[in-house]
Amino acid sequence: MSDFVPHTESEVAAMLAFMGLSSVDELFAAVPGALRLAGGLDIESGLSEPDVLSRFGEMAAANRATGSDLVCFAGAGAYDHDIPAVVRRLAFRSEFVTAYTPYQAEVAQGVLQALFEYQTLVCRLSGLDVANASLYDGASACVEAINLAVAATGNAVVWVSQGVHPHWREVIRTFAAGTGHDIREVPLGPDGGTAWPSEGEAGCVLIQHPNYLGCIEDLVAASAVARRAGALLTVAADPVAAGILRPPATYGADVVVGEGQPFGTPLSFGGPFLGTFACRLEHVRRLPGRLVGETVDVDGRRAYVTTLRTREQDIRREKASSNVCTNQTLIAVAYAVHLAWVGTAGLRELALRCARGTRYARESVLAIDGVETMTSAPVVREFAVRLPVPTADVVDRMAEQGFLAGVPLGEEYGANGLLVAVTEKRTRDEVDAFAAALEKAVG
Amino acid sequence: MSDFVPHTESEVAAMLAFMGLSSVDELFAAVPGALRLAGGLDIESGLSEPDVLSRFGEMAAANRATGSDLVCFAGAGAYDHDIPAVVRRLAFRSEFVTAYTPYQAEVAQGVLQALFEYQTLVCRLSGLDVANASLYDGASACVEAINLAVAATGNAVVWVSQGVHPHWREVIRTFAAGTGHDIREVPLGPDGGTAWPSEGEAGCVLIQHPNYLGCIEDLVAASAVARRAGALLTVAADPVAAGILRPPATYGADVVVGEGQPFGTPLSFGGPFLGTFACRLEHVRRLPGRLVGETVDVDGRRAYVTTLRTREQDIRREKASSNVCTNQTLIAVAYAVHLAWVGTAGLRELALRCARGTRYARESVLAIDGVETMTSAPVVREFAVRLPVPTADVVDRMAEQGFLAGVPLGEEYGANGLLVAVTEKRTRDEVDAFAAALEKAVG
Amino acid sequence: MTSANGGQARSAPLVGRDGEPTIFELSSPGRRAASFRSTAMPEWSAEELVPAEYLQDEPVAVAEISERDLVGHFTRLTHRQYSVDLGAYPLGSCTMKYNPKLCDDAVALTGLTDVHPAAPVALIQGWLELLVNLEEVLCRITGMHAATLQPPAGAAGELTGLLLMRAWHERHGEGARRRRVIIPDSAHGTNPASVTLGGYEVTQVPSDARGCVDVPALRERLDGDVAGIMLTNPNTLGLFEEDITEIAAAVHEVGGLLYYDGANLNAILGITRPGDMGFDIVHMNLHKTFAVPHGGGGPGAGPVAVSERLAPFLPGPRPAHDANGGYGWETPAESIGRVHSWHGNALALARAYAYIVANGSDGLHRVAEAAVLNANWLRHRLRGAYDIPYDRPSMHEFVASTAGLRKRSGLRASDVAKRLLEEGFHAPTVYFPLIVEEALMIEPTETESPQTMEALAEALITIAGESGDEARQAPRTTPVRRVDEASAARRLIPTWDASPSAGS
Amino acid sequence: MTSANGGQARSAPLVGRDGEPTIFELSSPGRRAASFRSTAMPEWSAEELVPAEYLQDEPVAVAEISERDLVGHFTRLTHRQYSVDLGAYPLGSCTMKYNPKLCDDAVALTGLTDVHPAAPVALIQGWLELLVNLEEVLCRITGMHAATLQPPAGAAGELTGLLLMRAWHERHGEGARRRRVIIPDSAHGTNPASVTLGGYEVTQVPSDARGCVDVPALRERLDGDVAGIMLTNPNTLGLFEEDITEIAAAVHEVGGLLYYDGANLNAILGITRPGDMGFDIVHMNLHKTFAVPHGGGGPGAGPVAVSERLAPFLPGPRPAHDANGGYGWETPAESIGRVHSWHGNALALARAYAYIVANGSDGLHRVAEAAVLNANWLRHRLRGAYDIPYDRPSMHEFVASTAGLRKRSGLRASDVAKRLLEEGFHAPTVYFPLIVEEALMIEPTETESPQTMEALAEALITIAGESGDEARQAPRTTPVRRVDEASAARRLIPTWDASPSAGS
Ligand SMILES: Cc1ncc(COP(=O)(O)O)c(C=O)c1O
Ligand SMILES: Cc1ncc(COP(=O)(O)O)c(C=O)c1O
Repeated sequence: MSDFVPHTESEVAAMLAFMGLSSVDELFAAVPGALRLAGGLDIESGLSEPDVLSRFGEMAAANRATGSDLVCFAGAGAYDHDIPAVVRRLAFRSEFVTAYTPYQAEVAQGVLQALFEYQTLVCRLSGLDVANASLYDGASACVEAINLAVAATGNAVVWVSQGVHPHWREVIRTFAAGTGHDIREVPLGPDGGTAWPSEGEAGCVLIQHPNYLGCIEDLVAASAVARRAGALLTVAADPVAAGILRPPATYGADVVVGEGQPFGTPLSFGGPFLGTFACRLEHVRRLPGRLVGETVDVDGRRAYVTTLRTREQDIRREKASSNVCTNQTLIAVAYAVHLAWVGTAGLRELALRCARGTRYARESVLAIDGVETMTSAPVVREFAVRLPVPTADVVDRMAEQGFLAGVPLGEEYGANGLLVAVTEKRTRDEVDAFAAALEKAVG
Repeated sequence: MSDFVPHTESEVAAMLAFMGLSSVDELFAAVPGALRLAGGLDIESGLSEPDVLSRFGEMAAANRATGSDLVCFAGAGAYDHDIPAVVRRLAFRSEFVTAYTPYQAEVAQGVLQALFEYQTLVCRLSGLDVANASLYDGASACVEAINLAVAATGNAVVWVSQGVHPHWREVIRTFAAGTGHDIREVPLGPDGGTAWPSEGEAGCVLIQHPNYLGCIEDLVAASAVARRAGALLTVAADPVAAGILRPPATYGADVVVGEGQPFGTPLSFGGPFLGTFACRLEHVRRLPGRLVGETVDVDGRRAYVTTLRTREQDIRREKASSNVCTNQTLIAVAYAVHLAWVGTAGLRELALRCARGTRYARESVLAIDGVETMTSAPVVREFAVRLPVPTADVVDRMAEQGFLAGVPLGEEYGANGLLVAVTEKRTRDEVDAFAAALEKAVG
Repeated sequence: MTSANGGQARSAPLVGRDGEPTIFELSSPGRRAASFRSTAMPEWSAEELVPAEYLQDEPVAVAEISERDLVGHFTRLTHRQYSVDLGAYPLGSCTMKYNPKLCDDAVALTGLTDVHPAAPVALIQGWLELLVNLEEVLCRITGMHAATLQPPAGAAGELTGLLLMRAWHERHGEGARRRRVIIPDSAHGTNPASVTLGGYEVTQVPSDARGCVDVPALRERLDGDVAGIMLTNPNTLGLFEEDITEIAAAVHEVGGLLYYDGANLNAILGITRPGDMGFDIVHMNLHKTFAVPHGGGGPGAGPVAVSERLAPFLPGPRPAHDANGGYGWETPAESIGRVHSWHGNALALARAYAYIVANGSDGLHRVAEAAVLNANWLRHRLRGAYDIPYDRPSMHEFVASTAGLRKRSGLRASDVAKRLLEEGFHAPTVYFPLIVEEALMIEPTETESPQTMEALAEALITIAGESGDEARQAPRTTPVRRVDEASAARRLIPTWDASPSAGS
Repeated sequence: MTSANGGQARSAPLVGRDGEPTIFELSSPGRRAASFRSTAMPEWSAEELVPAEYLQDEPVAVAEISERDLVGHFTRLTHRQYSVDLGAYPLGSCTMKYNPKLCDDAVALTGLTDVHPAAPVALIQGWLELLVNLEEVLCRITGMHAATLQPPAGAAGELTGLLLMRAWHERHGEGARRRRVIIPDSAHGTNPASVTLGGYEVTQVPSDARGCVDVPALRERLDGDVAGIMLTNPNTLGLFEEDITEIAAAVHEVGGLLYYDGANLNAILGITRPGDMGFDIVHMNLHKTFAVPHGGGGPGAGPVAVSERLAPFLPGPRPAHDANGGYGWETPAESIGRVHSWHGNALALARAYAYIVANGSDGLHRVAEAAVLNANWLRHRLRGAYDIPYDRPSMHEFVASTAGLRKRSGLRASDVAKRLLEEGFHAPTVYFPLIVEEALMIEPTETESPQTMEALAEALITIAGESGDEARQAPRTTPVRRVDEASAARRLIPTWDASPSAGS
């Protein structure tokens, strides 16, 4: 078995002797005999390193990973982007990986500065003033945004666009059972954009942009709706689309959240991902999670430290702005490394490349007999089509042809819907082959 | 294309202006026009990172790597041992990877101490006093050992056992063309051990232990031969076998070299590997390559530095003990990490596990009709057998069955010889399947 | 602004004490690192792809930095960061044990990393098997019936557990009546915060003189409006709640449920199980007990295991065996719904599974013994030098205090923390639990050797013996010295672009 | 001996200035990290496997250390090590450019790393293709006809080249007659050392006032017993040998061959080619020009390219196209034989190929231009502060000198080197080439930005302006201060087990 306990028998004996004890067992005297586990844990005994690795190798082999023999056209909140080598080499250096939350700033400037740069990047993409040091994922970022908006407005009514990822909406409903927020879903219109109610009041208006069906939303309208309803406008925005679209803040968004996976994180079977969260400065005291700020040390040197900690649960306890403690720091660092590598011109190019591939693929797919579009609003990395046959079967058939064809849409969007994502990774040849295979699969 | 040059056009212009120049081309004025390359290099233009990686992915896919679908029984100087995860994670940290030779000791204590520990380990395995900071590979270590021995004895006659790896012997002959050393090969006896000449004088006696055919050599005899011939005894010893065999120095070896690949380095298509080199202290001034020594800094703190540099080419020029400058430091660090992880008890266990698998496999293989042993001397990780049919064909057929069956022996060892290696990585099931497949392949 | 240079290493403590410029300061207009795959796609312009009104007027400024400078920058930052791989990290309640490197390799396989979370079940059998196996071993370790792996951290696990509690009571028509959740005054801050988000009121129960739940006081607070109690056992003082069986009975009597905060299971692995103590709901921090590295603050994983009666309420979909020997997804009958975008922090879950498989029943038992041995040995060793408010056999950690030293030499817990950094150790957790003044919460973990324990003890004893001036000056050897937290809050600078504003 | 502790980080400059114990001091009897694969093999004892007389009496002491302490130890050592990834490394003649991380990934593929060097050709087509392609691009870059990839480093390449020279002359019945090889006084130390090992005598030719080969002096030395000449162009002063064509003609006239030390090709990529200059043999350091990282001293790769007439003598076997569109091995008719155990430093060769493919013709040309631009800009910038013995347009590097400063303030080249470390830069190469007194050989490389160049210039100018005392004290900020090289040689301690002995 692998053994990570350094103590040799004689060392254990010496330590016990120092305490006047004769067996380790005596240390557990406080555990009532009735509660002592007889015969130890009922699990396998330990394996050597190579044995563990071969077992994991077998499980990995039982999956079909995306790649040249399973070309990925699936997205729906988990995208197959190229990740530069620098991300692994830098973000996963052991100092970042094996550090705890930066409680002792003097020896944590590495993580603190990386987070400070991450916060700055998240703010620049959203156009807002302040961002936290990360949340769990897109869904949890939406939940925290709702909590902030309701607290800020004092109105528990939450309008959630049906264009928000179905899983995120489900998570929102799950946690609303605790907060008692009144979650009301707002349907999409025929073009694929949200069709807002013409009246009523709310504390929060939540919209995804581009939305789940890939459509660019009309944020001018959403913003007007939010103002009229007295709600904070919360936009779940995609960081890649930020390369060509106007920043949400320019439309008056109060809170901008997002799923940060496209930068720095592989598909990873869905986690760990990254919840990005930014808001206007006026809401900073309600900001969930950690915040890193710039300051100075006693010698006046520039330094970084977690700040406004009185919001947090370890100090504020039941009155905390949120219960988040451990977040996704390492994923945030990977996001910062990847985004900085992409750079200003690169981000625009990346977004453009996604949009080009998406348009090319959409036209190729819609040219197939019986395949119909589901939306008319502009798309940039993903699009929804309705197939003439059940989607799940098509996806299975396409897998045999070497394609992860996309993500089947739920019934709420009507029958046989398929969501297809095209990142900068997809070549023209791959898209042509994909369209050809799809034509067979639906025929 | 990938671009690692940071200079923007305006920055280039500013730098040129500072020099009073208007074009970069002017900087190359010293290159005669007739020598200027018209039209630039006749190679492809640059590729992006993902394009480079997919091209390498294709080349990698055109190889058949060892693993579960090509179980490796090939050795012959390149062995398939398990390498613990710590090796990559530690030895390949970028501070080790991207440092130069430690010319400025004050900022190179990391590499220097790692090498000092490596030297200590090499000395412990050989039983000798001093080891250098690495040489290129097993072959170059033999060449340098011969050069040292000839210089020390003043006798250019070199007796090289036929049990020394054929490639190493070839390299020895190649370089002897320059040094003029008189290389004489000594044949193996029927048992697989070296049959030394009963008389004559020599400057160097070189033997591999265990030898190319896997046999433990009689170092008592070899040592007597060397003494009688007035030669230095040079042993090319295997670091894994050192876990159970007596250290060569206990037999009176003056120089112990070796191929260090088994610790820390994957098969790597043969390189970079590691030449280990140790000798008696009396020969230290003839030691080839770099040597790290312990010393103190001006404050009396323990520190490490490359020492006895006057042996080296950058100072001694044509009178240097060797021309080696760049060595295999990083591979030496990997060796130290792996060996330290294996540890004292582990090294013995590792050697035992290899010997057990080797015996089990040898018995299974010799049970096959028509397969005969080639040696009778004891073996610990490798053994030679004679097949009833041409070896190359058998190896090809075995590859189809998912085995890298071994390394065909050259004609000098007679027809149809196959060298089979069994490391601690091989399971009983694998060996059973191997023997079954071999039975078919030779039948 | 002329840009800073990215090739000077003076911010690396190896050679200097300067600050490190930000990637924004290192940017130079027009410089770039990125290169993109050649795809042969038509090169439509932005205008051809997206209606003008949606297009940005100017590119978002991100950074303009060469790959070389990017690498230099982040490499230097790592030299300004303490970590387990550099030295001991006796941070109480955080279980900063060594994270075996084999787990890094186990989860680096593309067969795990490059799998889409929405892929059809036929393509993800390996992942489903892994998650089903992990759920099972976690249940065996905790003595529970079923678990959800979705919660991405401990706090998320707590809230999930409280929503399970709520679902249970609602299912039994008591949703409105059960308003309170009881929490000891020694509880971790996430507990009360989660209770609030779960829609409950916090009722605090004091600890008794021995540092355990004051059972009589608890009984007074027990009533029909109590939804349940959240306990940590061993509690945050590192003490085992000896009366746990009695407590469980009392809570169950009034129809409440018992929630076990299992963030730190290190001390009880193979020794005792929450299920056997009578708990209904247990969350675990795989990023503590099960060696998922902390990543500077995350990601972690906070699975929640429950007793049989609560299983029908678990979040879904859950990985499960299917009819024909394979694996599939299954959503419990009365599921409270998803608590994560996908299936939880999958790669973190896989890491923990690798750790559990590598250690096995024998190894995990050794972990518990050595963790408890180190903690108790150090507690003994520090006697006399520090106050030990509850000086009796502790589990994986114990709490010391500088209350006495503060009176004598003015030495505060925070001073000890800063001074200890100079000695090459990370600081313990300070000022927690709140019921101990000037608390130093020390958790050595099992992976630190007796020699390291001795060195840590000597360092702490030396510090206690000093006048206190060194400590107040400390740290003097770090890249920056004590940072001004007050001004960070007063003059808030949350981004590199921000002009200072009144944070508070 | 009671063992040292492995969990205290005081040797990491982040927190302290202590030394780091060795793995031997960190060992504790009976402690271990290793675990081995379960194989179900019969558990024969050593005695059953090997005759007693061969068995060791006691296990070889290696180390007895936990994985946690092993990780702590080597991680702390990396914090005590300067590297390109931390900062600029203007070490002349070493071309310490940034090593792109994509090359790490390219050669980490198991399809490259887990391939046995003796596997049948059918199983290694990918490797053979890679090597054939690399040989071809290297020939195109140098203007040569064929190459061997076997030499594992530059010096090995030199010796290989000299043996090719010898084979050539012997083939033409002049083996005995050709005894001398001419080398400039500015040559790198490996050149003369290799000449000796090649069985030749060194004849040194002086440099002229312009820093180039003194052509008249060369002519005097040319004769029928000259086997050839070894030149570096640009030479080690960073100057291009403008008379190279004339030199080539003169050497060829007497039947000698021209050897090109191409360790540093950075300046001529896409600008000019040794083949066009008339060279017969060229070695390259892929670990310089082609970004194979130096690994703290190696491994590298030193391929040797030759003109058509020398191709038949190249080491074998060589990777080659086979008859039916695939690849195989081929041994040249009059091969001098192998110079490596296998096929050279394969993974280093693959790295270099990845670098070349990523840059391409356009990128490599940009490399040369920026490398030369940085060097010349810095030379201009340092004028006045330092002597520039040969102050004319240089190639990728140039040589400055503190000869004048030494007279004024006693500042030596080595003092500048140590003082520069404090400024966050690695030192230039000092005291080489030997023909310049107090030489500072500076090679900025193309991957350092103009901002870094400016910072480096300012640091060097500041140092030149100082009294010299700071420099003599320097370095003061590093983990250890100036080390005593003299005593290291006088009291030799080559291993941790050694008791000091008289080294010299
Ligand atoms: C006792 C206890 N409970 C709960 C938590 C919260 O866990 P997390 O930080 O993963 O949300 C922690 C860790 O911070 C803890 O120590
Ligand atoms: C000009 C020159 N020639 C030859 C060499 C020797 O190369 P290597 O160190 O790879 O043996 C070097 C590098 O040290 C060099 O700079």
